[in-house]
Amino acid sequence: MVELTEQRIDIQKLMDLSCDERTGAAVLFLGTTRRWTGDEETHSLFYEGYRQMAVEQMEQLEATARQKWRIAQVWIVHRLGEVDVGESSIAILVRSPHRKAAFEAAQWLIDTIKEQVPIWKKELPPPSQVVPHPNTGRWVHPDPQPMESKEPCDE
Amino acid sequence: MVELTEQRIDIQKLMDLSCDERTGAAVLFLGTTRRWTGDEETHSLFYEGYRQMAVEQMEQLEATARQKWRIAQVWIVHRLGEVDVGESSIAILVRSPHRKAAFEAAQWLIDTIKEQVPIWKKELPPPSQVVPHPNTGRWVHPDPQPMESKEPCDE
Amino acid sequence: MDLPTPHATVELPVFLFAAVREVVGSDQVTIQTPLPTTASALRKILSQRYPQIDTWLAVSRLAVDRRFVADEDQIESATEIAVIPPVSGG
Amino acid sequence: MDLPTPHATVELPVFLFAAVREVVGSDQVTIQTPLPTTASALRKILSQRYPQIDTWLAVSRLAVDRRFVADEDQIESATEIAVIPPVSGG
Repeated sequence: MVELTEQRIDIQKLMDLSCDERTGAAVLFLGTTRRWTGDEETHSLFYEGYRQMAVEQMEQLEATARQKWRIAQVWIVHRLGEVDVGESSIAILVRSPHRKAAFEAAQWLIDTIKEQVPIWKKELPPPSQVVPHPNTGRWVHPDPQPMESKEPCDE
Repeated sequence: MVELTEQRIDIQKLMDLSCDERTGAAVLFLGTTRRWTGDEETHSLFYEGYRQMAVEQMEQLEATARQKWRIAQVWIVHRLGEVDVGESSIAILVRSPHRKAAFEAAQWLIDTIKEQVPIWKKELPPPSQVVPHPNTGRWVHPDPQPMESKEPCDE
Repeated sequence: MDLPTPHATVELPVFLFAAVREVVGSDQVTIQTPLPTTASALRKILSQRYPQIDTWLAVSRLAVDRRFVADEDQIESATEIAVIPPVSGG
Repeated sequence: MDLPTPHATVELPVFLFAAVREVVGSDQVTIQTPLPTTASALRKILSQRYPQIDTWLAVSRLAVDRRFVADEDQIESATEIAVIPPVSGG
Protein backbone atom coordinates (compact mmCIF):
# COMPACT_ATOMS: atom_id res chain seq x y z
CA MET A 1 0.00 0.00 0.00
CA VAL A 2 1.51 3.25 -1.19
CA GLU A 3 0.08 6.70 -0.60
CA LEU A 4 1.04 10.32 -1.14
CA THR A 5 -0.81 12.73 1.09
CA GLU A 6 -1.02 16.40 2.02
CA GLN A 7 -2.46 15.48 5.43
CA ARG A 8 -0.76 14.63 8.70
CA ILE A 9 -0.01 10.93 8.89
CA ASP A 10 -2.28 9.26 11.43
CA ILE A 11 -0.16 6.52 13.03
CA GLN A 12 -2.97 4.89 14.96
CA LYS A 13 -5.09 4.67 11.84
CA LEU A 14 -2.17 3.18 9.93
CA MET A 15 -1.78 0.57 12.66
CA ASP A 16 -5.48 -0.27 12.68
CA LEU A 17 -5.79 -0.46 8.89
CA SER A 18 -2.78 -2.73 8.58
CA CYS A 19 -3.80 -5.08 11.40
CA ASP A 20 -3.22 -8.68 10.40
CA GLU A 21 -3.92 -11.73 12.53
CA ARG A 22 -1.10 -13.75 11.01
CA THR A 23 1.69 -11.33 11.84
CA GLY A 24 3.47 -11.11 15.17
CA ALA A 25 5.92 -8.31 14.43
CA ALA A 26 5.45 -4.76 13.24
CA VAL A 27 8.23 -2.30 12.48
CA LEU A 28 7.31 1.31 11.88
CA PHE A 29 9.78 3.87 10.60
CA LEU A 30 8.99 7.56 10.84
CA GLY A 31 11.08 10.29 9.28
CA THR A 32 10.37 13.49 11.15
CA THR A 33 11.31 17.10 10.55
CA ARG A 34 13.92 18.10 13.12
CA ARG A 35 13.80 21.60 14.53
CA TRP A 36 17.42 21.52 15.55
CA THR A 37 20.39 20.26 13.59
CA GLY A 38 23.20 21.35 15.83
CA ASP A 39 22.58 25.08 16.20
CA GLU A 40 20.61 25.51 12.98
CA GLU A 41 16.87 25.85 13.29
CA THR A 42 14.39 24.48 10.78
CA HIS A 43 10.84 25.84 10.74
CA SER A 44 9.15 23.72 8.15
CA LEU A 45 9.86 21.74 5.02
CA PHE A 46 8.07 21.68 1.71
CA TYR A 47 7.93 18.44 -0.28
CA GLU A 48 7.39 18.32 -4.03
CA GLY A 49 7.00 15.09 -5.96
CA TYR A 50 6.73 13.71 -9.46
CA ARG A 51 3.54 12.17 -8.18
CA GLN A 52 2.79 9.38 -10.61
CA MET A 53 6.38 8.22 -10.90
CA ALA A 54 6.86 8.44 -7.12
CA VAL A 55 3.86 6.18 -6.54
CA GLU A 56 4.95 3.73 -9.23
CA GLN A 57 8.50 3.61 -7.86
CA MET A 58 7.30 2.99 -4.31
CA GLU A 59 4.93 0.27 -5.53
CA GLN A 60 7.84 -1.30 -7.34
CA LEU A 61 9.95 -1.15 -4.17
CA GLU A 62 7.13 -2.75 -2.19
CA ALA A 63 6.99 -5.57 -4.75
CA THR A 64 10.75 -6.04 -4.56
CA ALA A 65 10.66 -6.11 -0.74
CA ARG A 66 7.97 -8.77 -0.86
CA GLN A 67 10.22 -10.89 -3.06
CA LYS A 68 13.24 -10.41 -0.81
CA TRP A 69 11.54 -10.99 2.56
CA ARG A 70 8.59 -12.93 3.92
CA ILE A 71 6.44 -9.98 4.89
CA ALA A 72 2.68 -9.73 5.12
CA GLN A 73 1.98 -6.00 5.02
CA VAL A 74 3.80 -2.99 3.63
CA TRP A 75 2.40 0.52 4.08
CA ILE A 76 4.33 3.49 2.75
CA VAL A 77 2.85 6.94 3.26
CA HIS A 78 4.78 10.01 2.09
CA ARG A 79 3.76 13.60 2.72
CA LEU A 80 3.78 16.27 0.03
CA GLY A 81 3.43 20.02 0.60
CA GLU A 82 4.39 21.76 3.80
CA VAL A 83 5.43 19.61 6.76
CA ASP A 84 5.88 21.33 10.09
CA VAL A 85 8.62 20.60 12.57
CA GLY A 86 7.76 17.51 14.60
CA GLU A 87 5.52 16.04 11.92
CA SER A 88 6.46 12.95 9.95
CA SER A 89 7.28 13.29 6.27
CA ILE A 90 7.22 9.51 5.79
CA ALA A 91 5.84 6.47 7.54
CA ILE A 92 6.85 2.95 6.57
CA LEU A 93 5.10 0.09 8.30
CA VAL A 94 6.05 -3.52 7.72
CA ARG A 95 4.24 -6.41 9.38
CA SER A 96 5.59 -9.92 9.21
CA PRO A 97 5.33 -13.24 11.00
CA HIS A 98 8.92 -12.83 12.24
CA ARG A 99 10.62 -9.65 13.31
CA LYS A 100 13.92 -9.97 11.47
CA ALA A 101 12.22 -9.69 8.08
CA ALA A 102 10.23 -6.66 9.20
CA PHE A 103 13.33 -4.82 10.44
CA GLU A 104 15.34 -5.61 7.33
CA ALA A 105 12.57 -4.76 4.89
CA ALA A 106 11.71 -1.47 6.62
CA GLN A 107 15.33 -0.37 6.65
CA TRP A 108 15.87 -1.37 3.04
CA LEU A 109 12.71 0.47 2.00
CA ILE A 110 13.65 3.79 3.59
CA ASP A 111 17.24 3.52 2.32
CA THR A 112 16.04 2.84 -1.20
CA ILE A 113 13.21 5.36 -1.18
CA LYS A 114 15.74 8.04 -0.29
CA GLU A 115 17.77 7.12 -3.37
CA GLN A 116 15.12 6.24 -5.93
CA VAL A 117 11.85 8.05 -5.40
CA PRO A 118 11.39 11.40 -7.18
CA ILE A 119 10.46 13.56 -4.20
CA TRP A 120 12.32 16.72 -3.18
CA LYS A 121 12.29 18.71 -0.03
CA LYS A 122 12.99 22.36 0.50
CA GLU A 123 13.61 24.18 3.71
CA LEU A 124 11.20 27.04 4.17
CA PRO A 125 12.42 30.17 5.93
CA PRO A 126 10.70 31.24 9.14
CA PRO A 127 7.35 32.91 8.36
CA SER A 128 8.42 36.20 9.91
CA GLN A 129 11.44 36.59 7.67
CA VAL A 130 9.84 36.62 4.28
CA VAL A 131 6.57 36.81 2.38
CA PRO A 132 5.71 33.29 1.22
CA HIS A 133 6.33 32.65 -2.46
CA PRO A 134 6.49 29.31 -4.28
CA ASN A 135 10.15 29.75 -5.11
CA THR A 136 11.19 30.81 -1.62
CA GLY A 137 13.52 28.63 0.38
CA ARG A 138 16.35 26.27 -0.30
CA TRP A 139 16.07 22.91 -2.01
CA VAL A 140 17.78 20.11 -0.22
CA HIS A 141 19.70 17.97 -2.65
CA PRO A 142 21.88 15.25 -1.22
CA ASP A 143 25.06 14.08 -2.93
CA PRO A 144 25.97 14.99 -5.63
CA GLN A 145 25.68 18.62 -4.71
CA PRO A 146 26.29 21.19 -7.40
CA MET A 147 25.11 23.91 -5.05
CA GLU A 148 25.65 24.46 -1.39
CA SER A 149 23.22 22.25 0.41
CA LYS A 150 22.69 20.58 3.72
CA GLU A 151 20.57 17.81 5.09
CA PRO A 152 18.29 19.24 7.77
CA CYS A 153 16.16 16.19 8.36
CA ASP A 154 16.09 12.53 9.09
CA GLU A 155 19.48 11.32 7.94
CA MET B 1 12.00 4.99 29.82
CA VAL B 2 10.85 1.54 30.89
CA GLU B 3 7.34 0.58 31.88
CA LEU B 4 5.36 -2.54 32.74
CA THR B 5 1.64 -2.15 32.27
CA GLU B 6 -1.61 -4.09 32.46
CA GLN B 7 -3.23 -1.63 30.03
CA ARG B 8 -3.33 -1.60 26.24
CA ILE B 9 -0.32 0.21 24.86
CA ASP B 10 -1.36 3.56 23.36
CA ILE B 11 0.93 4.08 20.36
CA GLN B 12 -0.11 7.65 19.64
CA LYS B 13 0.50 8.63 23.26
CA LEU B 14 3.90 6.94 23.16
CA MET B 15 4.75 8.93 20.04
CA ASP B 16 3.60 12.21 21.57
CA LEU B 17 5.37 11.68 24.88
CA SER B 18 8.64 10.79 23.20
CA CYS B 19 8.57 13.69 20.74
CA ASP B 20 11.99 15.25 20.46
CA GLU B 21 12.91 18.20 18.26
CA ARG B 22 16.47 17.03 17.74
CA THR B 23 15.63 13.62 16.29
CA GLY B 24 14.76 12.96 12.68
CA ALA B 25 14.21 9.21 12.81
CA ALA B 26 11.89 7.06 14.89
CA VAL B 27 11.76 3.26 14.79
CA LEU B 28 8.91 1.55 16.60
CA PHE B 29 8.81 -2.20 17.12
CA LEU B 30 5.58 -3.88 18.17
CA GLY B 31 5.28 -7.50 19.17
CA THR B 32 1.70 -8.57 18.66
CA THR B 33 -0.24 -11.66 19.58
CA ARG B 34 -0.93 -13.66 16.43
CA ARG B 35 -4.25 -15.43 16.11
CA TRP B 36 -2.96 -17.84 13.52
CA THR B 37 0.32 -19.70 13.49
CA GLY B 38 -0.21 -21.93 10.50
CA ASP B 39 -3.43 -23.74 11.39
CA GLU B 40 -3.18 -23.29 15.15
CA GLU B 41 -5.36 -20.67 16.73
CA THR B 42 -4.34 -18.53 19.70
CA HIS B 43 -7.03 -16.77 21.71
CA SER B 44 -5.05 -14.79 24.21
CA LEU B 45 -1.78 -14.81 26.07
CA PHE B 46 -1.03 -14.22 29.71
CA TYR B 47 2.24 -12.53 30.70
CA GLU B 48 3.82 -12.95 34.12
CA GLY B 49 6.95 -11.09 35.19
CA TYR B 50 9.49 -10.84 37.96
CA ARG B 51 8.50 -7.21 37.99
CA GLN B 52 11.36 -5.47 39.76
CA MET B 53 14.07 -7.47 38.04
CA ALA B 54 12.35 -7.09 34.65
CA VAL B 55 12.31 -3.30 35.03
CA GLU B 56 15.92 -3.20 36.23
CA GLN B 57 17.06 -5.44 33.37
CA MET B 58 15.29 -3.32 30.77
CA GLU B 59 16.74 -0.14 32.26
CA GLN B 60 20.16 -1.75 32.07
CA LEU B 61 19.56 -2.65 28.41
CA GLU B 62 18.47 0.91 27.67
CA ALA B 63 21.70 2.18 29.26
CA THR B 64 23.76 -0.27 27.21
CA ALA B 65 21.97 0.74 24.00
CA ARG B 66 22.70 4.39 24.74
CA GLN B 67 26.39 3.52 25.03
CA LYS B 68 26.42 1.50 21.82
CA TRP B 69 24.45 3.91 19.63
CA ARG B 70 23.84 7.64 19.39
CA ILE B 71 20.16 7.63 20.27
CA ALA B 72 18.08 10.32 21.91
CA GLN B 73 15.02 8.48 23.21
CA VAL B 74 14.32 4.90 24.25
CA TRP B 75 10.85 3.85 25.35
CA ILE B 76 10.18 0.24 26.27
CA VAL B 77 6.66 -0.71 27.35
CA HIS B 78 5.85 -4.34 28.16
CA ARG B 79 2.41 -5.70 28.95
CA LEU B 80 1.71 -8.03 31.87
CA GLY B 81 -1.48 -9.98 32.45
CA GLU B 82 -3.84 -11.05 29.68
CA VAL B 83 -3.14 -9.78 26.17
CA ASP B 84 -5.76 -10.43 23.52
CA VAL B 85 -5.09 -11.40 19.96
CA GLY B 86 -4.15 -8.34 17.91
CA GLU B 87 -2.88 -6.38 20.89
CA SER B 88 0.78 -5.61 21.39
CA SER B 89 2.68 -7.28 24.21
CA ILE B 90 5.65 -4.98 23.76
CA ALA B 91 6.43 -1.63 22.20
CA ILE B 92 9.99 -0.40 21.72
CA LEU B 93 10.45 3.11 20.39
CA VAL B 94 13.87 4.52 19.58
CA ARG B 95 14.37 8.07 18.35
CA SER B 96 17.69 9.23 17.03
CA PRO B 97 19.18 11.93 14.83
CA HIS B 98 20.01 9.31 12.20
CA ARG B 99 17.96 6.30 11.24
CA LYS B 100 20.65 3.62 11.17
CA ALA B 101 21.23 3.92 14.92
CA ALA B 102 17.50 3.75 15.62
CA PHE B 103 17.04 0.59 13.54
CA GLU B 104 20.04 -1.14 15.05
CA ALA B 105 19.23 -0.21 18.63
CA ALA B 106 15.57 -1.22 18.35
CA GLN B 107 16.46 -4.58 16.88
CA TRP B 108 19.17 -5.21 19.45
CA LEU B 109 16.77 -4.27 22.26
CA ILE B 110 14.01 -6.67 21.24
CA ASP B 111 16.53 -9.47 20.57
CA THR B 112 18.12 -8.98 23.98
CA ILE B 113 14.88 -8.47 25.89
CA LYS B 114 13.69 -11.80 24.56
CA GLU B 115 16.78 -13.46 26.03
CA GLN B 116 17.37 -11.55 29.24
CA VAL B 117 14.22 -10.12 30.76
CA PRO B 118 12.34 -12.31 33.27
CA ILE B 119 8.90 -12.28 31.70
CA TRP B 120 6.97 -15.39 30.71
CA LYS B 121 4.00 -15.88 28.52
CA LYS B 122 1.39 -18.56 28.60
CA GLU B 123 -1.17 -19.43 26.00
CA LEU B 124 -4.67 -19.34 27.41
CA PRO B 125 -7.23 -21.81 26.10
CA PRO B 126 -10.36 -20.46 24.44
CA PRO B 127 -12.82 -19.22 27.09
CA SER B 128 -15.48 -21.73 26.04
CA GLN B 129 -13.26 -24.73 26.63
CA VAL B 130 -12.46 -24.36 30.29
CA VAL B 131 -13.27 -22.51 33.47
CA PRO B 132 -10.53 -19.92 34.03
CA HIS B 133 -8.04 -20.84 36.69
CA PRO B 134 -4.64 -19.27 37.38
CA ASN B 135 -2.81 -22.44 36.44
CA THR B 136 -4.75 -23.05 33.26
CA GLY B 137 -2.95 -22.94 29.93
CA ARG B 138 0.46 -23.74 28.64
CA TRP B 139 3.63 -21.81 29.41
CA VAL B 140 5.69 -20.90 26.43
CA HIS B 141 9.33 -21.55 27.09
CA PRO B 142 11.70 -21.14 24.19
CA ASP B 143 14.83 -23.25 23.83
CA PRO B 144 15.88 -25.12 25.93
CA GLN B 145 12.60 -26.93 26.21
CA PRO B 146 12.24 -29.60 28.89
CA MET B 147 8.55 -29.87 28.07
CA GLU B 148 6.69 -29.78 24.82
CA SER B 149 6.29 -26.16 23.87
CA LYS B 150 5.74 -23.95 20.92
CA GLU B 151 6.18 -20.33 20.09
CA PRO B 152 2.79 -18.86 19.24
CA CYS B 153 3.75 -15.23 19.00
CA ASP B 154 6.08 -12.69 17.55
CA GLU B 155 9.13 -14.71 16.58
CA MET C 1 -1.88 3.36 -36.90
CA ASP C 2 0.07 6.49 -36.14
CA LEU C 3 3.26 4.89 -34.87
CA PRO C 4 6.26 7.11 -35.50
CA THR C 5 8.33 5.93 -38.41
CA PRO C 6 12.05 5.48 -37.73
CA HIS C 7 13.68 8.84 -37.09
CA ALA C 8 10.34 10.57 -37.05
CA THR C 9 10.47 13.76 -35.03
CA VAL C 10 8.05 13.93 -32.10
CA GLU C 11 7.13 16.57 -29.57
CA LEU C 12 7.50 15.46 -25.98
CA PRO C 13 6.66 17.12 -22.68
CA VAL C 14 9.56 17.39 -20.23
CA PHE C 15 8.60 17.72 -16.57
CA LEU C 16 10.84 19.77 -14.32
CA PHE C 17 11.05 19.67 -10.53
CA ALA C 18 12.54 21.38 -7.52
CA ALA C 19 15.56 23.60 -8.25
CA VAL C 20 15.47 22.79 -11.99
CA ARG C 21 11.86 23.91 -12.19
CA GLU C 22 12.74 27.15 -10.43
CA VAL C 23 15.75 27.87 -12.63
CA VAL C 24 13.72 27.37 -15.82
CA GLY C 25 10.69 29.10 -14.36
CA SER C 26 8.25 26.41 -15.48
CA ASP C 27 7.26 22.92 -14.39
CA GLN C 28 6.92 21.69 -17.96
CA VAL C 29 8.61 22.42 -21.28
CA THR C 30 8.35 20.78 -24.69
CA ILE C 31 11.18 19.46 -26.83
CA GLN C 32 11.35 18.03 -30.29
CA THR C 33 13.34 14.87 -30.73
CA PRO C 34 13.75 12.13 -33.31
CA LEU C 35 12.76 8.62 -32.24
CA PRO C 36 14.39 6.24 -31.56
CA THR C 37 16.94 8.21 -29.61
CA THR C 38 19.18 7.86 -26.55
CA ALA C 39 19.09 9.45 -23.11
CA SER C 40 22.32 11.31 -23.79
CA ALA C 41 20.85 12.79 -27.00
CA LEU C 42 17.89 14.02 -24.95
CA ARG C 43 20.30 15.59 -22.48
CA LYS C 44 22.00 17.45 -25.33
CA ILE C 45 18.69 18.85 -26.58
CA LEU C 46 17.81 20.03 -23.08
CA SER C 47 21.22 21.55 -22.55
CA GLN C 48 21.05 23.49 -25.81
CA ARG C 49 17.56 24.80 -25.11
CA TYR C 50 18.16 25.53 -21.39
CA PRO C 51 21.87 26.17 -20.81
CA GLN C 52 20.99 27.64 -17.39
CA ILE C 53 20.32 24.10 -16.08
CA ASP C 54 23.63 22.63 -17.28
CA THR C 55 25.04 22.27 -13.76
CA TRP C 56 21.82 20.57 -12.71
CA LEU C 57 21.67 18.29 -15.74
CA ALA C 58 25.16 17.06 -14.89
CA VAL C 59 23.91 15.63 -11.60
CA SER C 60 20.36 14.72 -12.64
CA ARG C 61 18.91 11.51 -13.92
CA LEU C 62 16.42 11.38 -16.77
CA ALA C 63 13.16 9.48 -16.62
CA VAL C 64 11.28 8.33 -19.70
CA ASP C 65 7.67 7.38 -19.11
CA ARG C 66 8.37 7.45 -15.36
CA ARG C 67 11.34 5.10 -15.43
CA PHE C 68 14.96 6.06 -14.95
CA VAL C 69 17.05 5.65 -18.07
CA ALA C 70 20.81 5.35 -18.34
CA ASP C 71 22.65 7.58 -20.81
CA GLU C 72 23.40 4.73 -23.18
CA ASP C 73 19.82 3.39 -23.15
CA GLN C 74 18.09 3.31 -26.51
CA ILE C 75 14.67 4.97 -26.36
CA GLU C 76 12.23 3.54 -28.87
CA SER C 77 9.13 5.33 -27.75
CA ALA C 78 8.24 7.96 -25.19
CA THR C 79 5.23 9.86 -23.93
CA GLU C 80 6.82 11.95 -21.20
CA ILE C 81 10.33 12.89 -20.14
CA ALA C 82 11.41 14.16 -16.72
CA VAL C 83 14.59 15.67 -15.32
CA ILE C 84 15.20 14.17 -11.88
CA PRO C 85 17.69 16.18 -9.82
CA PRO C 86 19.13 14.43 -6.75
CA VAL C 87 16.11 13.39 -4.71
CA SER C 88 15.61 14.29 -1.06
CA GLY C 89 12.38 12.61 -0.03
CA GLY C 90 11.92 10.17 2.78
CA MET D 1 25.60 -4.52 63.19
CA ASP D 2 23.95 -7.77 62.25
CA LEU D 3 26.13 -8.70 59.26
CA PRO D 4 26.28 -12.46 58.84
CA THR D 5 29.57 -13.91 60.02
CA PRO D 6 31.39 -16.20 57.56
CA HIS D 7 29.41 -19.39 57.03
CA ALA D 8 26.50 -18.00 58.99
CA THR D 9 23.27 -19.65 57.96
CA VAL D 10 20.62 -17.28 56.63
CA GLU D 11 17.02 -17.66 55.55
CA LEU D 12 16.32 -16.40 52.06
CA PRO D 13 13.14 -16.01 50.03
CA VAL D 14 13.17 -17.77 46.66
CA PHE D 15 10.75 -16.40 44.07
CA LEU D 16 9.24 -18.83 41.59
CA PHE D 17 7.64 -18.02 38.27
CA ALA D 18 5.66 -19.51 35.41
CA ALA D 19 5.79 -23.31 35.14
CA VAL D 20 8.13 -23.62 38.17
CA ARG D 21 5.66 -21.69 40.30
CA GLU D 22 2.86 -23.95 39.16
CA VAL D 23 4.80 -27.16 39.79
CA VAL D 24 5.70 -26.09 43.33
CA GLY D 25 2.27 -24.60 43.94
CA SER D 26 3.63 -21.36 45.38
CA ASP D 27 5.23 -18.16 44.09
CA GLN D 28 7.66 -17.96 47.01
CA VAL D 29 9.50 -20.47 49.20
CA THR D 30 12.20 -20.04 51.82
CA ILE D 31 15.52 -21.81 51.99
CA GLN D 32 18.31 -21.87 54.54
CA THR D 33 21.80 -21.45 53.20
CA PRO D 34 25.25 -20.65 54.56
CA LEU D 35 26.87 -17.46 53.29
CA PRO D 36 29.11 -17.01 51.37
CA THR D 37 27.92 -19.69 48.98
CA THR D 38 27.82 -20.40 45.25
CA ALA D 39 24.98 -20.52 42.77
CA SER D 40 25.47 -24.25 42.26
CA ALA D 41 25.19 -24.82 46.01
CA LEU D 42 21.89 -22.93 45.94
CA ARG D 43 20.71 -25.14 43.10
CA LYS D 44 21.49 -28.23 45.19
CA ILE D 45 19.47 -26.95 48.12
CA LEU D 46 16.53 -26.21 45.84
CA SER D 47 16.77 -29.57 44.14
CA GLN D 48 16.78 -31.45 47.46
CA ARG D 49 13.81 -29.53 48.82
CA TYR D 50 11.82 -29.54 45.56
CA PRO D 51 12.84 -32.55 43.47
CA GLN D 52 9.71 -32.03 41.33
CA ILE D 53 11.39 -28.99 39.70
CA ASP D 54 14.62 -30.80 38.79
CA THR D 55 13.91 -30.81 35.05
CA TRP D 56 13.15 -27.09 35.26
CA LEU D 57 16.19 -26.28 37.36
CA ALA D 58 18.35 -27.88 34.71
CA VAL D 59 17.27 -25.29 32.17
CA SER D 60 16.74 -22.34 34.52
CA ARG D 61 19.05 -19.53 35.52
CA LEU D 62 19.30 -18.28 39.08
CA ALA D 63 19.08 -14.63 40.03
CA VAL D 64 20.47 -13.24 43.25
CA ASP D 65 19.17 -9.83 44.20
CA ARG D 66 17.70 -9.51 40.73
CA ARG D 67 20.88 -10.23 38.81
CA PHE D 68 21.67 -13.41 36.94
CA VAL D 69 24.44 -15.46 38.53
CA ALA D 70 26.58 -18.12 36.91
CA ASP D 71 26.97 -21.48 38.67
CA GLU D 72 30.56 -20.80 39.68
CA ASP D 73 29.82 -17.30 41.00
CA GLN D 74 30.66 -16.74 44.67
CA ILE D 75 27.71 -15.21 46.52
CA GLU D 76 28.80 -13.09 49.47
CA SER D 77 25.45 -11.63 50.38
CA ALA D 78 21.88 -12.04 49.24
CA THR D 79 18.44 -10.71 50.05
CA GLU D 80 16.36 -12.55 47.47
CA ILE D 81 16.83 -15.50 45.14
CA ALA D 82 14.81 -16.30 42.04
CA VAL D 83 14.55 -19.26 39.71
CA ILE D 84 14.33 -17.97 36.14
CA PRO D 85 13.06 -20.61 33.70
CA PRO D 86 13.59 -19.85 30.00
CA VAL D 87 11.97 -16.49 29.42
CA SER D 88 9.35 -15.82 26.78
CA GLY D 89 8.57 -12.14 27.02
CA GLY D 90 8.84 -9.57 24.27
